[in-house]
Amino acid sequence: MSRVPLPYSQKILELFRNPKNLGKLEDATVMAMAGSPACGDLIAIYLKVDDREVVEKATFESYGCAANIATASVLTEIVKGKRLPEVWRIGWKEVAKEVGGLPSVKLHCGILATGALRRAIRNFYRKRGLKPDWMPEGLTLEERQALEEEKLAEVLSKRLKLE
Amino acid sequence: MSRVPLPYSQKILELFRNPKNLGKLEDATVMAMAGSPACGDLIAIYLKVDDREVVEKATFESYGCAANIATASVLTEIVKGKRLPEVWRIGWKEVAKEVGGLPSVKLHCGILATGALRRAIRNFYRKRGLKPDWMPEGLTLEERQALEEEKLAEVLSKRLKLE
Amino acid sequence: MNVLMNVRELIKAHGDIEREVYLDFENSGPVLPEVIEAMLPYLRERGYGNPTITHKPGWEAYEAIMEASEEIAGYIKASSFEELHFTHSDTEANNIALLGGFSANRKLGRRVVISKIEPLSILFPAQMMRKNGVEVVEVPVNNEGFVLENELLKAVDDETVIVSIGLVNHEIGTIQPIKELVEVVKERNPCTLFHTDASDAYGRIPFDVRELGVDMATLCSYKIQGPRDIGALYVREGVKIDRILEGPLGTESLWPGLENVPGIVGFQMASRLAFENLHEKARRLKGFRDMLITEILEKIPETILNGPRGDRRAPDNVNISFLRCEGEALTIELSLRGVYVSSGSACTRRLLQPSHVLLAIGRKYEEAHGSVLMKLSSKHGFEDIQYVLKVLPQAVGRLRSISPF
Amino acid sequence: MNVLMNVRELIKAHGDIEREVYLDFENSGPVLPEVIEAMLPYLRERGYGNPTITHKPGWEAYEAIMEASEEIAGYIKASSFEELHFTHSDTEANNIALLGGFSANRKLGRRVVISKIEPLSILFPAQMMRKNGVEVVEVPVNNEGFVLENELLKAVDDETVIVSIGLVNHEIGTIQPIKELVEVVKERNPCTLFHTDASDAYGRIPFDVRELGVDMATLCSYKIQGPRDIGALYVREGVKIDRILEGPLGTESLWPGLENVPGIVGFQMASRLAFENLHEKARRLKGFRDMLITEILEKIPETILNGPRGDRRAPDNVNISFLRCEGEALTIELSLRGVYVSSGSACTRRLLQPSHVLLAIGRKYEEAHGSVLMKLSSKHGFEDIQYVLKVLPQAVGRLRSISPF
Ligand SMILES: Cc1ncc(COP(=O)(O)O)c(C=O)c1O
Ligand SMILES: Cc1ncc(COP(=O)(O)O)c(C=O)c1O
Repeated sequence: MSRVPLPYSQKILELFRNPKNLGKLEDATVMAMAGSPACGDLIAIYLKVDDREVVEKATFESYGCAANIATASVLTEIVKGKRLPEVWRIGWKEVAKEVGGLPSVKLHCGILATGALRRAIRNFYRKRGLKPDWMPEGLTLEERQALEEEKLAEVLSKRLKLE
Repeated sequence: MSRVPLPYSQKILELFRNPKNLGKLEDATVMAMAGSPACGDLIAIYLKVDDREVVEKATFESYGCAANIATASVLTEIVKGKRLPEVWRIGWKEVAKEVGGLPSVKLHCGILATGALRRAIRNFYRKRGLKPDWMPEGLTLEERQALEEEKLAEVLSKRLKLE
Repeated sequence: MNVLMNVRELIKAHGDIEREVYLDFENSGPVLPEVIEAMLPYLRERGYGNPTITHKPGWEAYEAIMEASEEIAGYIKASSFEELHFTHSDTEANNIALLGGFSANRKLGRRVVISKIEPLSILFPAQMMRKNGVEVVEVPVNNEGFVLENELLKAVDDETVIVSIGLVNHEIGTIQPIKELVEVVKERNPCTLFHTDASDAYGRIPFDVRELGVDMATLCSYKIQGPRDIGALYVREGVKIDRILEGPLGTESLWPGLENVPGIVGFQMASRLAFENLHEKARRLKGFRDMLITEILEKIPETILNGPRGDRRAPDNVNISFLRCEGEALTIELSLRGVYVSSGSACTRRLLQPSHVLLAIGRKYEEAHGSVLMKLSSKHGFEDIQYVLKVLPQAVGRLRSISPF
Repeated sequence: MNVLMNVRELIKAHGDIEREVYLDFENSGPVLPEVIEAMLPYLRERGYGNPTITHKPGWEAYEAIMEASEEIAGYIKASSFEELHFTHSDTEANNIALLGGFSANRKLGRRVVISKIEPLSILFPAQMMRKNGVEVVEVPVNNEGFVLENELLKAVDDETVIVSIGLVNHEIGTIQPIKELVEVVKERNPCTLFHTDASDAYGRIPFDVRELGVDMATLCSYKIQGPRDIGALYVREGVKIDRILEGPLGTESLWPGLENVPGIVGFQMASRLAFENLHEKARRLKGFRDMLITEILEKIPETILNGPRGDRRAPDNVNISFLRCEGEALTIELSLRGVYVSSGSACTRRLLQPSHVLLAIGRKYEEAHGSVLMKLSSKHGFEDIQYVLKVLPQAVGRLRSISPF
């Protein structure tokens, strides 16, 4: 008997209207996307990382709902000045808390932003041919969630075409 | 898909408020009842019949709903001055028409009054040991209906006691 | 249309009436002015959106629904607003409790137990279930309408999915000791769900769903002079219920479709008014109730009170059988004098049988046919009661003077 | 309650808005002042009785219901008021038509045929029936939403009990040639019942149930700015339908319980207003509709019209996909500017999938996610349209500027 939508918090609306760190980052060290237009949610995360693996700057672009935009905005704030191993440990729960709670049907938006961030970090190390020992081999919950969503949209799209 | 109650006609309400020929007829030649308290409808018809078998006067008493009272009132009006063979022929349809139509759930009330009337006529001839050829042996629709209603109430009452 | 002409003439025939006293709150009633005031903004300009849509008029609707849930949940001491589900009516809430409750929990068994004096919105769905193979047991009551506990105990078995017994009987006002009955049932079978139709209790006597221990409870708006077409079903957290209809889901998950926000807001206000000084109003109602009962039984011969007396009777309920008086005729006779009541007669009910409640407490058919139900509102005053007491003997007297027995 | 605080903040965040233009008549809307006026006496002092009880307030209720039945039956050219049955909503009417219609006629077979673009109040009950063993066939439509007649012909077999196809599609405004479709169906199987959800047609385009040849038709009140929680099901004389719920019967036999008299009276008045100068109002609406469509498609790049153009489209319906714009974000963006619309995006619908209607006419997922539905009312003026055209490019522009693609 799930009640349908818990409405957005004030903070989500505020960040939806005035997101921070918006736009492409021209001098980004690395970027990653999660979601797809077919999902209705697509997020791009850009990171500028310095030599000591500290995030100097993070920005994002989003095609998605207010929750998607707000969580991305919060995430790009949180990571600034942090070292990548620390950034990696930011989970979707923390992000959700930071925006004042997410309606349950919107949790996946919070997860998507975190998924994109982790992908960016993986890209960073992969480009450098590194495999830090604190980074798990297998995909984390957040990355799997992003992947599942992308796959679902693909499957649904294909099924549509077949009919 | 039966629609429930058609409301009473103006005429029924008028006759319910001011019924004609109400009360016991002290010098009645014959009387009869139909229905029962258990049915929620009981009607008594009194007839004063002269030597030529003409109804000089008819009155009624009723324990029942407005339709019951109104049809009895109309019936006692119609029969006045008519000879019994003619009175016998008055069917429930005629009575129903005379009161401006009866809601379908109330048809049995019109039938009950006519049933009581026919019973009174039968009583009249039975008392005199007569069997007029125009009078059917078997019970007419109206009389059967009255009987059925009485039986039903009896059966239901008994069932109630058994439980 | 013939029907329309008839009904217009019937209304006209009432002419100018000295006083009007409406006593049929069992079957509906006017909406209180404060309730209409509360509803108007939501009809006109506020919260007119669909609460599931993300725009201002939708959020306003959402706000209104949540506020009402929270307030109403509070009056019955529910643990959370999430336990309260609005429905279109008490009839619908009762149907959902039985049909949806059974369907979601059918693996618990195949039996449903109700009392013999439940309203038709319980009795008829139960009979429909019986046709579909569910075992339905109707537990008898004593001559005051109290459920026989030993019979209840016999009726509940390992296969009993739901028991439904009303908190206050709608016709004879019996206040059932639900807490005890719940204990009897749960001791016999802890899995059995207990539903109570609290339509006639809500806003008239205080109750606490957690203290009673019920799993589901039906609430009604129109019986406390709120708008029609709104009711609620309390469902204890964790209890599963299936929907009966399907369609787009709103914020309410038991019933698909657009929420009736003005109705919900009206229900909320009617509840607030009902629970204001509840005890004081109940005391006053009981005074009028007992005045009516005592005077009628004293002044009009051949009368019988139906249902219990005193604190075990709902404060607003007067139900008396007038022998040698057919109930429908009496309602009309009284209507023409401005007093509006209903009756358990077969004729008013448009069923072939008189009130099953009165038969269940041992009334004979002729006693049931002559019954009159009056439900008081806290808006009634001393003059209203006096007027009823003046008019009733006239009406009864007229009809008895016509009767052949 | 956290939820309540959130929603209050959301409402407050709107601040003072230059102008408010409500365009979400698909999902609800404010009740017209004349309708509220008509309802008020029935809330306050008239017809507050139960129409099945024999007293004045009951007879007044009865009169009101009969008058409304007669008037509304007239607007759709039903043969008699007895063919019109009030329900609590269009959702309920659709459920009764499918579930109750199937159950009463199950000896005719085991198949139900609907189109791929029916509303959820048809689609979901049909899916529920499928789970219960009924064969449900969904007939495809072309890229304007017109049902493919050859596919319909293939779908209907000797075992088909009901076909349900909407007269005007709720999302993309396609006016289905129902008369032709009825002929196709009845020629194939004369016993098959044809139901049409006319919720989006009633009061917007004229239709005649006898000319269409349908057996059942759903009407809706809130979509013509009447009260919520009232709808109607037209059922041609002779067609049998089972009730889904049980309880005390009122004057209406499809649904038990107390009739919502104020709601019925409001629905009657809303219908009267809608049918007054229907043609003239439709012409004006089409003007605004086409102005919106033309200007949006011209001025905003990467936009697609959903549904047909011209006379085959409902006069009040504008549905456009904005690529690179997610629909829920757009409804909020527009709400903050005082323009209230809905979207077929998965996010607004709170389902995992975007609008099944848009997918059925061949829109890609990303096109469906970016769709916006606007439904005009005859109360809208030129300034409203201009305001929408001013605000929409700003909102779309802002969101596109955020998008990564
Ligand atoms: C006196 C009385 N009691 C009860 C009812 C209805 O009872 P139930 O709730 O069992 O339908 C009516 C309805 O007509 C009535 O008039
Ligand atoms: C744009 C749009 N279309 C349609 C619907 C509902 O469609 P249905 O009638 O299929 O439930 C909604 C509801 O949220 C909507 O926002």
